[in-house]
Amino acid sequence: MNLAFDIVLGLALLLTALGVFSSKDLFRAVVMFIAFGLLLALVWVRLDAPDLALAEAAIGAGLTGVLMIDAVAHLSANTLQNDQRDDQYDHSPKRPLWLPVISCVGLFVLLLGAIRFRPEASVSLPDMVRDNIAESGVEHPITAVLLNFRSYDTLLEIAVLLVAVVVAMALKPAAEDRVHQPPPAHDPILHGLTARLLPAMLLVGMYVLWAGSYMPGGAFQGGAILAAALVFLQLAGFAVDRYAASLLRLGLALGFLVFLTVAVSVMIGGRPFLTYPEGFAGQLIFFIEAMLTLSIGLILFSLFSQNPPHSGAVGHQGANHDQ
Amino acid sequence: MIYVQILLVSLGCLFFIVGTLGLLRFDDAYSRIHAITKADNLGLGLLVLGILPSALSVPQGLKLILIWVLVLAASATASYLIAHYIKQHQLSKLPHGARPDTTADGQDAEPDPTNERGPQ
Amino acid sequence: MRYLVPLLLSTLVWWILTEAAQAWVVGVPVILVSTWVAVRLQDTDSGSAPTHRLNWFAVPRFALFFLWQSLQAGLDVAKRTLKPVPDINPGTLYYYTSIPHGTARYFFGAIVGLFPGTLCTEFSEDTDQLVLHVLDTDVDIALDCRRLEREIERLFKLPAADQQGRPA
Amino acid sequence: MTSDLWFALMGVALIALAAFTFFRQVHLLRRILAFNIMGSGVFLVMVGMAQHQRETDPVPQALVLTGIVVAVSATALALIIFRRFYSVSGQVELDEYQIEEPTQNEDHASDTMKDNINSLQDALQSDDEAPAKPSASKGDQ
Repeated sequence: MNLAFDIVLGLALLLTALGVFSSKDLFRAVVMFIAFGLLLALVWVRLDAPDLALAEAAIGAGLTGVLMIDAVAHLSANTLQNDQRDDQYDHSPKRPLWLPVISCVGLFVLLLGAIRFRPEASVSLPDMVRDNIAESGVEHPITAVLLNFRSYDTLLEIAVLLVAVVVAMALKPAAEDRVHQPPPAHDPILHGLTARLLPAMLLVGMYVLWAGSYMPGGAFQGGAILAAALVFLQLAGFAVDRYAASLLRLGLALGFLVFLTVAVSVMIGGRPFLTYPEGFAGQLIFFIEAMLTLSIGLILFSLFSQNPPHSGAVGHQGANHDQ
Repeated sequence: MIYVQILLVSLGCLFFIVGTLGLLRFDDAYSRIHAITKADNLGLGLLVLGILPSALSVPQGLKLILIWVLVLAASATASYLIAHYIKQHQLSKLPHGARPDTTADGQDAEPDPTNERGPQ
Repeated sequence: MRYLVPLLLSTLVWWILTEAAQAWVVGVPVILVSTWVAVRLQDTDSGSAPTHRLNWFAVPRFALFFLWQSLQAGLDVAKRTLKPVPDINPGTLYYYTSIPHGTARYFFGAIVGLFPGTLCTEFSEDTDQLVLHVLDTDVDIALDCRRLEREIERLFKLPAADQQGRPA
Repeated sequence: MTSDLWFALMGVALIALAAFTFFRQVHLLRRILAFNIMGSGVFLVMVGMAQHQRETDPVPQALVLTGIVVAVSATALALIIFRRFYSVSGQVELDEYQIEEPTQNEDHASDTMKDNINSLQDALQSDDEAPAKPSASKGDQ
């Protein structure tokens, strides 16, 4: 019964992906992509990975979807004024088909072979996690892996995010290019709802962060919710940009700096890099996670808001492309 | 009690299916929004009501209700935003399939006295 | 007073979310920040439109009314969908509202989409006219909207309006 | 056949399909979409294979969690670069695909690449001067 459900779910996932690939209209492809993200979140639930489901729904479907829709809107807002380019978008050049087909089939077969003839694992990672979780300072295994057993990954990840934002800022159009921006769309209903629900979003984000020590949740999911709240603020027409210059840069670096400071400062006591002193691991991890949440939220938001402005307003002009 | 719960949850799921069916069967965008918002709202309400007796504590029950209220607020606003967007860009008719009757086709026939102030 | 209601609401939401886990070390700062944000956003919000205060004692009554109406709305849509030929007769209704400009009217515009057969599509800031999309033009939707208006007036402590609406 | 294996196989299929689209499509936005789906396929394989015939494994899950966040930042960055590219060149595809007939000539290919880089550099430098066509139309609100 469960397997039957999983098979249907997997096929639906595959069909949605096919929809993304084959749809003629770009806007439709993006909508299919969002549906794909939501189905994938369901798949994570079926794979016993609620953390991934949370992150996928918030980041994979939500944030990526918003980014893509915004990009499509940008494209078609500019296309409407350059009609002569319109025919260019969906045409594939006459290139030989056999090359992609061969490489794609080859990849498929190789991957299947890799799955079929995989080596047996010599150590059992779940057992190791279970044996050591008492010392990690948190109760939720995934948080323990992220912030304690494999905290290098997380530290480097934050560094990657930071680099992404720095590049994004560097690519920002010059200031005089942006003065002629129309004021953001001000829809009273969206505005009012955002003003009233934003505190709830904050609370939920912080709750998810807090919950990460005991159950599914943590800095990544909390940060995604924070970023979503900020994106909402901007879409609803609140002038978040005003605080961008001063607050954002501080917030952006905060997570990385705090993480690095904690990692290095334990070396004074003669410990290896990135270990926590006994007894304080729980508190330190929570502190780092709180800073990471703030940092991830701000980074993801600024990756959204650093986008060059497009001439249309916030409206999703991609729908004009519908045929 | 458990049978009542099963009944409520099944009814809730049924309403979700009906909402999706409406989305597929109706052929102008506004009516589709009608179908999906109202049926899903009721469906989620019934689901929450069905799960409520199984809540372990008072805050857990309240959490379920909170989820419903938040979804309501979001779907009410989203339905308005989509409808408003369609209205502004005159996308009310979907490209394929004619409407079953054209008697009440007021959108385009009547002049709109309000000035078209959009987010443009 | 301005801080009290957001503070209480934030505390309640946090208590519900953590399921009474006594997580106040984290909770208190979070609640304070969210209260501050709520007040700040309300200040920004009341730029042009007047803000109407909610009458908290009228909330239960409105909730019951809303529950009943959403049941009706769901059943109505289900009935129309499941007919062999979808039984809809969509059209546009130009509706003159008696609710004064401000929060209450925005609330009306948003929530009318959850009531049987109505959906707000256009909102004018200057006139009292709303454009509603109705699922069935044969039903007297205007009457239902009047009822909703009266309930909202009660919810927001507005003086009862004397002006009669006239649907186009 | 367990669910985990099934989803891992779906991941394999997604990777292959996305790779095909990635090679086939020239529109950069579609390539970004395909790239994202390919990433999701990789995540599915990672978690599915680790849990196949074994218990729930937090380590690959944590890695994938990291991966999801990195993927969204990469996508965001790609989109920003795409928009920049679009606003300076007015194109949604890279130039190398607009040559009339595909040629196997090594030198020619590298020349095109150089041209591309040069034109992109020029475009980026000419930033503060006259903006290109699409961004010039920004004023016509």
